[in-house]
Amino acid sequence: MHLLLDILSAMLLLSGAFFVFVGGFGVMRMPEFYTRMHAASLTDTGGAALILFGLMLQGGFTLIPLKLAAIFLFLFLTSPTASYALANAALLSGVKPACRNETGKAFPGEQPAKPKPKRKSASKAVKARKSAPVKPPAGKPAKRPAKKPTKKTARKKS
Amino acid sequence: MAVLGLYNYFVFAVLLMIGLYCLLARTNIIKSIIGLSMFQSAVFLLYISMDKVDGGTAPIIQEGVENQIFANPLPQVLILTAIVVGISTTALALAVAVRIREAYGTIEEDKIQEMDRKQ
Amino acid sequence: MMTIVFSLFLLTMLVIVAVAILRTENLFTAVMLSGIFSLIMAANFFVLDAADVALTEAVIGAGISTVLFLGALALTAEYDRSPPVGTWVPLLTSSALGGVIIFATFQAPRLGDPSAIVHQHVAPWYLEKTPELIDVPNVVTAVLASFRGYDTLGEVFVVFTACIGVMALLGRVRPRRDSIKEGEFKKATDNLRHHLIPRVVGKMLVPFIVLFGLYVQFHGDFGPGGGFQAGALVAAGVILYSLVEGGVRGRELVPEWFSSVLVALGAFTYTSVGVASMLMGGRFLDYSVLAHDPVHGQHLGILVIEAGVGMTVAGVMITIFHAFSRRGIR
Amino acid sequence: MTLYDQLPALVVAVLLFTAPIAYMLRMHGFPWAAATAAVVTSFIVACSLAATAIGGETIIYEMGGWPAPYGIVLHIDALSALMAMLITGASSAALIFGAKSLADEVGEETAPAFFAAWLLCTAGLVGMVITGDAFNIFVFMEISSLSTYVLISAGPDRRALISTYRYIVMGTVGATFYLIGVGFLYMVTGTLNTADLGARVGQVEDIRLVLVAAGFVSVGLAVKAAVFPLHSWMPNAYTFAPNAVTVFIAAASTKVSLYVLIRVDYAIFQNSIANHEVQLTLFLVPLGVMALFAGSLLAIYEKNLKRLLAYSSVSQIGYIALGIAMTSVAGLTGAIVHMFNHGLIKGGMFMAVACLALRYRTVNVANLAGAGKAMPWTMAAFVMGGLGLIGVPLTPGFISKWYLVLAALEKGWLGALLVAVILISSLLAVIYVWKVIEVAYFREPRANAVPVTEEAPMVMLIPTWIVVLTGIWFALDTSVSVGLASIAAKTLLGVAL
Amino acid sequence: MIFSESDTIYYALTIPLLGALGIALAGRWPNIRETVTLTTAVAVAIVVWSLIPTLQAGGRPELHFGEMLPGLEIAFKVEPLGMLFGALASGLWIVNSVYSIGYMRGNNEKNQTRFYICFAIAISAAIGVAFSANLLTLFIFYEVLTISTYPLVAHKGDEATVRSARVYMGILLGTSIGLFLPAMIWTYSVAGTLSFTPGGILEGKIAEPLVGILLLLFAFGIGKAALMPIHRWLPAAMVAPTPVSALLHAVAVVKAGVFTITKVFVYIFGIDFLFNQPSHRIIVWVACFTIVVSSFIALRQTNLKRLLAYSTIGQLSYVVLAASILKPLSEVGASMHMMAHAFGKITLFFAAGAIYVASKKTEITDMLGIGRRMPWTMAAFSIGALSMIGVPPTGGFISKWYILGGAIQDDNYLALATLVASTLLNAAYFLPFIFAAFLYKEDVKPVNEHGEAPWPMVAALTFTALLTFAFFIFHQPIADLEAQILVK
Repeated sequence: MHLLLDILSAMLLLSGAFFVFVGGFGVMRMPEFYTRMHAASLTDTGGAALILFGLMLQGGFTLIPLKLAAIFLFLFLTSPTASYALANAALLSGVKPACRNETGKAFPGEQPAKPKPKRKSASKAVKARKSAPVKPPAGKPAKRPAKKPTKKTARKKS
Repeated sequence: MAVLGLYNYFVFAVLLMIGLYCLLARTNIIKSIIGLSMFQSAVFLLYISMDKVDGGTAPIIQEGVENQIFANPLPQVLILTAIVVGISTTALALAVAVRIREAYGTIEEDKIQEMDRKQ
Repeated sequence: MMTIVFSLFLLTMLVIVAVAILRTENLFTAVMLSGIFSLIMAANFFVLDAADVALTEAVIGAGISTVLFLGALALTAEYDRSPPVGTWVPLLTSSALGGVIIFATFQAPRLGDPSAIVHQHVAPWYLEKTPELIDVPNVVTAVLASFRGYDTLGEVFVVFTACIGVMALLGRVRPRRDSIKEGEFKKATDNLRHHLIPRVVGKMLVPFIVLFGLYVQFHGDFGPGGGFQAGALVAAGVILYSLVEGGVRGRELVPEWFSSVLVALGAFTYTSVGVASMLMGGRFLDYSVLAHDPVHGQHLGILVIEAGVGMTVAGVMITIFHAFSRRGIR
Repeated sequence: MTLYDQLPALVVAVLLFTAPIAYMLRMHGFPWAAATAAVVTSFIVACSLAATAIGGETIIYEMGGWPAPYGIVLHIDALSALMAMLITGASSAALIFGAKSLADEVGEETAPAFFAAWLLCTAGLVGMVITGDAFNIFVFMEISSLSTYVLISAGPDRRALISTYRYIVMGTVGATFYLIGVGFLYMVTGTLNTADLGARVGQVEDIRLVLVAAGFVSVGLAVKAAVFPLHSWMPNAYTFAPNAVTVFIAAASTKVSLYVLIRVDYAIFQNSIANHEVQLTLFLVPLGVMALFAGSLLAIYEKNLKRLLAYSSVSQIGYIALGIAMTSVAGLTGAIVHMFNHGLIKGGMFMAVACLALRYRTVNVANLAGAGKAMPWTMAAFVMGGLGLIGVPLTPGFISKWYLVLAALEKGWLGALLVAVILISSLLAVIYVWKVIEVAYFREPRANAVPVTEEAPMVMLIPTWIVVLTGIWFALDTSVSVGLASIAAKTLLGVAL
Repeated sequence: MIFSESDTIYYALTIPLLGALGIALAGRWPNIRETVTLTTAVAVAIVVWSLIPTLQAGGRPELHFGEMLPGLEIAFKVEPLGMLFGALASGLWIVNSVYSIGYMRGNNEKNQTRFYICFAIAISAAIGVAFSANLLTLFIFYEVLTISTYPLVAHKGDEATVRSARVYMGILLGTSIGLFLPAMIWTYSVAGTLSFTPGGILEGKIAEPLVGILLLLFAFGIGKAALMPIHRWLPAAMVAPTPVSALLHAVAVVKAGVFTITKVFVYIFGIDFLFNQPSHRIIVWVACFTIVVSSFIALRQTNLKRLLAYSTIGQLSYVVLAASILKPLSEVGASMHMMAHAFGKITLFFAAGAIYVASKKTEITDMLGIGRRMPWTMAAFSIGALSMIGVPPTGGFISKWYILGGAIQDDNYLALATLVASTLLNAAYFLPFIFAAFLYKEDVKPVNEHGEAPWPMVAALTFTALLTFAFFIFHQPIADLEAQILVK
């Protein structure tokens, strides 16, 4: 019985680790924001859950699996919200997903991923921002109260 | 192999260097405050890397467990105090930064110095 | 052996994040990175068997300080900073500093070797005497609250001063802002429509965070925890609520006067425990005279001062956050 | 445990007890009253501590009942008693003096926070002075620095904010350096109690860490004490802080860091590092000499009166550094007595400047012309202070200069050079004091200047003159100040009393 | 007298201060203020002079005020030198106040109250210097004297006076703190005490070359003795009104300087110890150099007061020279010359003041024939001049006689040569002016037809002139009093 539990938790842990690895690798390989975010959320949900379950099996009948379950529940709730919030903010602040139509082909050929803006040195960036008139992006209230400093609202795109 | 044991102290030294450099080289007030808090948290690393004992655990004495090696509690107490000192200084510095922004209109130290010199 | 591998990995990550903070020119990224910096630091502390410190660093370093930085950033609305000033002098001074330390630490005791002087002199006394004199499982809380209680008293007053400082600086809000007119109120809350999901999940999490804070407060004697961490956690909960619900609603939940009273009351409790032990014939902050039996006295003393510390830290963090957020409504 | 045994803890407990009360009860004028009451009580307790300490015995008070190396212990000897008396005395004088001038500089709304911060600053400084635990010094140093930042930022001028910011950065860097030094000391000895550190640091074989610890601690404290090259935060902080705050921090705050430097150098490093005197001399003498000349020269060419006095404080701190560097009984007595006397002199002078500022609405030397006739009593107090800076007899400055020159003469030819340096810099002091006197007494007020006719209000003038007269008293009867200082010097150097 | 000696010293010090307070209170009523000044002056004189009989009987009244530093206390002990200087200061204060009332009224100067207050404080400081028992108390009152005379020098308050008052203050404060203080502390660290003891306290406690350095530190440290490089403050102080110059030159300030130097030689070094130290020759050289050079400069001066200033520098170095010859006769000669020079110089200054008040003239060249207009003043002036030169009927002769006697005893030919040469130079710069004043016709019309100066000034003038004669006749009791210094 004990051996069976060990094998099972080892398998779970291994698969969890594999998920995390794939997620990390995905973040590296994916060309633009949304796909990259999809890969990152993979590690959050899948990988974490599998590893937690693996550990729970190791824990036996003490208090530890209960605590691990609580952590899982917490992660289960917060990580999708985090990914949603990230995507929402990106969309609101105007990051356009690269592929417009459904067919995969269009992805690499038809409209190359927008070249990553060459890193202008800070002073030119500051000058550019000062010269470009600050026009409120359409559809959003003009003056967002600055007090809600969560990740998405604070990023202002010139 | 011995040098690996001192790796904590080297990182402590490097973090101090980065913190101080950020403090001295950057003129933006918020950036300097971040540098300051990094400078302070490097010291936490120095104290806590002193308290580790091989094979020891956190100094919580359960009833049942016998001859368990514990980590040294004293640096942990000192660092609990130091963290709170760090956050208090940062909070005060940020409040001053906000007031400076309202009074001077900018948080770049060099621009502020020019304004003072003209005044 | 395992700890060395973990700490190697974590410390290198730490240095990388620090360099990233230094080099990034966008303040918002720098603040986010400093949050990650504290989180890695907390993980590092945990690897070095400092559970209490890890919890504190996580809550205060990653949680509260990032929120304060963002609050300040929102008010100063500076996203970028000017090009670096001459880099020779700072480079020279900081590398000299680093060189001196590295030169000195070659003689420092290796990480974790039990024969270091630090583990011979004062520490064994604490580990040996705590069960007997104070009978509290968590030795760190015992040392923090009782053996070096005077330090923690100083500590509470450092936090108290920070709160006073922020109130003195940002307390004076120009009157026309505070009277929130009806239109203004609606505008202040309606923009949450776009963030329905985080609003719902956030509101759902707040009670659990506060509950966890209280657990840490009263569980401080047995497991890692204590006044500082508990106060910060409760404050984190309240801050999350006012982030999600908007500053006005947040100030209705925990009104301004209440958090200031909380701050003053916490510090006052701590000192009055010290004075009480003086009145009862013991030394300042000597809890053993508080009850008939010294150990009970210690328990009572630690419980009360931990409550005091918790109140003060919670009050301070909430007051400072409200001071920053109330300042923002132009 | 009679009340008498509890005194060491009371001197700080009273202040810490009243701080939250002063913050909570916000009725009109209550915070100021609570603060003054607490500080005056603490002053009385400090005087009684000094009474016991003058007998030569050291009071050890175990906090929380725990024995020495394990718990925190208060260690009050002649030096700490003298410093506690100076701090609480300066604080109560500044508070009583500042009632009126603070009323219009610090609004009604921030008064509770301001006076609570004042109480905490005094508590922090006194806590640093009486504690016997190295880390505890750091904690109370943080309390006093944070509250000093708050007090300075309350200044009316917008430049108070930027000077507070610079003080925060340098103060925190200094405090962190001190913390690193204590960390290294803890690493090699395993304890934090200063007496225990002194005993155990001797047996440390790898001396490198102790040297680096000494370096860090000294540099950190030098930043906090505004010793010359690291003083850039001080002039602006003194100039733009509210006047009553300048009176207090000028008289007390920088001296406490020098106290800690003495305590750390003589109690801990003296008996561990072999030739620590040579290192101390090599470190402090050049700094002291630079401070003497740079401070006075900067003061001579300064237009703003408060910054002029701040630069003169930089040079006076150079005297104290020289005294410490001489590592002899007379030298140390001179340093300690000058800490006390300079507190008195500068306190009185800044009070006079505050009276001038109240009436003339400016502290620029040029438009204080004719102040000698318009405000005779205030200018007389300022002149008495100026003579004290020069070191004319019948002023406290003379006593400290007497001991410093006496100590320098014991050092042979290097000493003769030091004597020359000390005296040339006091002649520089003549120049910048006389510059102000000539403007005040012999120049007619400018036509467009606001005509000032009446003297400063009685409530401000009386404390000023009380401080000046105490100064003259300590110039004539030095049994208390020099008595305590020589006992302290002897105990620190291990010479029989 | 009715109260004991130590009380007398206490009263001698406090009466001038009470007087100053009285003057301050009576500021607005000039007549009352003047009477208060006079009564205080007279009272102080009586109190101080009452000590003379006890001194002549060999008694040394003492007053211990309290311990200022461990091992050092503020204490007073009257000995013959101090008695002489104290009596001189208090006595001449009366004359000076009479004179200054006339001068102030005649010239209607502004803020006279400040003048009288500082005057009273200066006198109290001078008496303090005279009666101090150790170098520390002397240093304290020496500094008080400097600071209280600053407002007097800067009396007019215009740009020129303030600048020269700055020179006055700079040099005096600079030398006293820069040189006198280290010398004093050096003596204390070597000898262990600072109290004046007959026969000196440095006997065998200090090696040969250091004695010279310490001696120079003292000589140049005591700026008031106006030895050559540090003499510039005296001509600079000429901007002050004449009663102040009289005070500076004749009554208090310079006398305090020279008095301190003599006391340091006699009571700190000790005559015999210093005599057989070869390095004491330096002081003789410095003194001679000062005498000769100052007389040469005096020759070229046209402004009357500057001429008198340079002649004072010369006369002071006489006293220093006499003290540094270290022979009993010359020590007595030093104290006698202090007295003689005081009477002579005060007369000269009063005359200069009277001429200024009456005819507003300051340059000698346009004072031809003034003798006819102001016979009394010019007569007194010539008596004073004769006393400076040392012609027999005046007091100057007596003191020069003693100094020459001392020089011959020690067969110090350098001193002899300078004395003779300087007497000739004195004659060279005084006599032509006197002849011109009496014999030549008036070529520069004075601003208004004037006769003599106001009567109080003339009365003071003639009184001091008579004093020089009285000193010539009754010098013996003073000589005996001073001789007590030398008996061990």
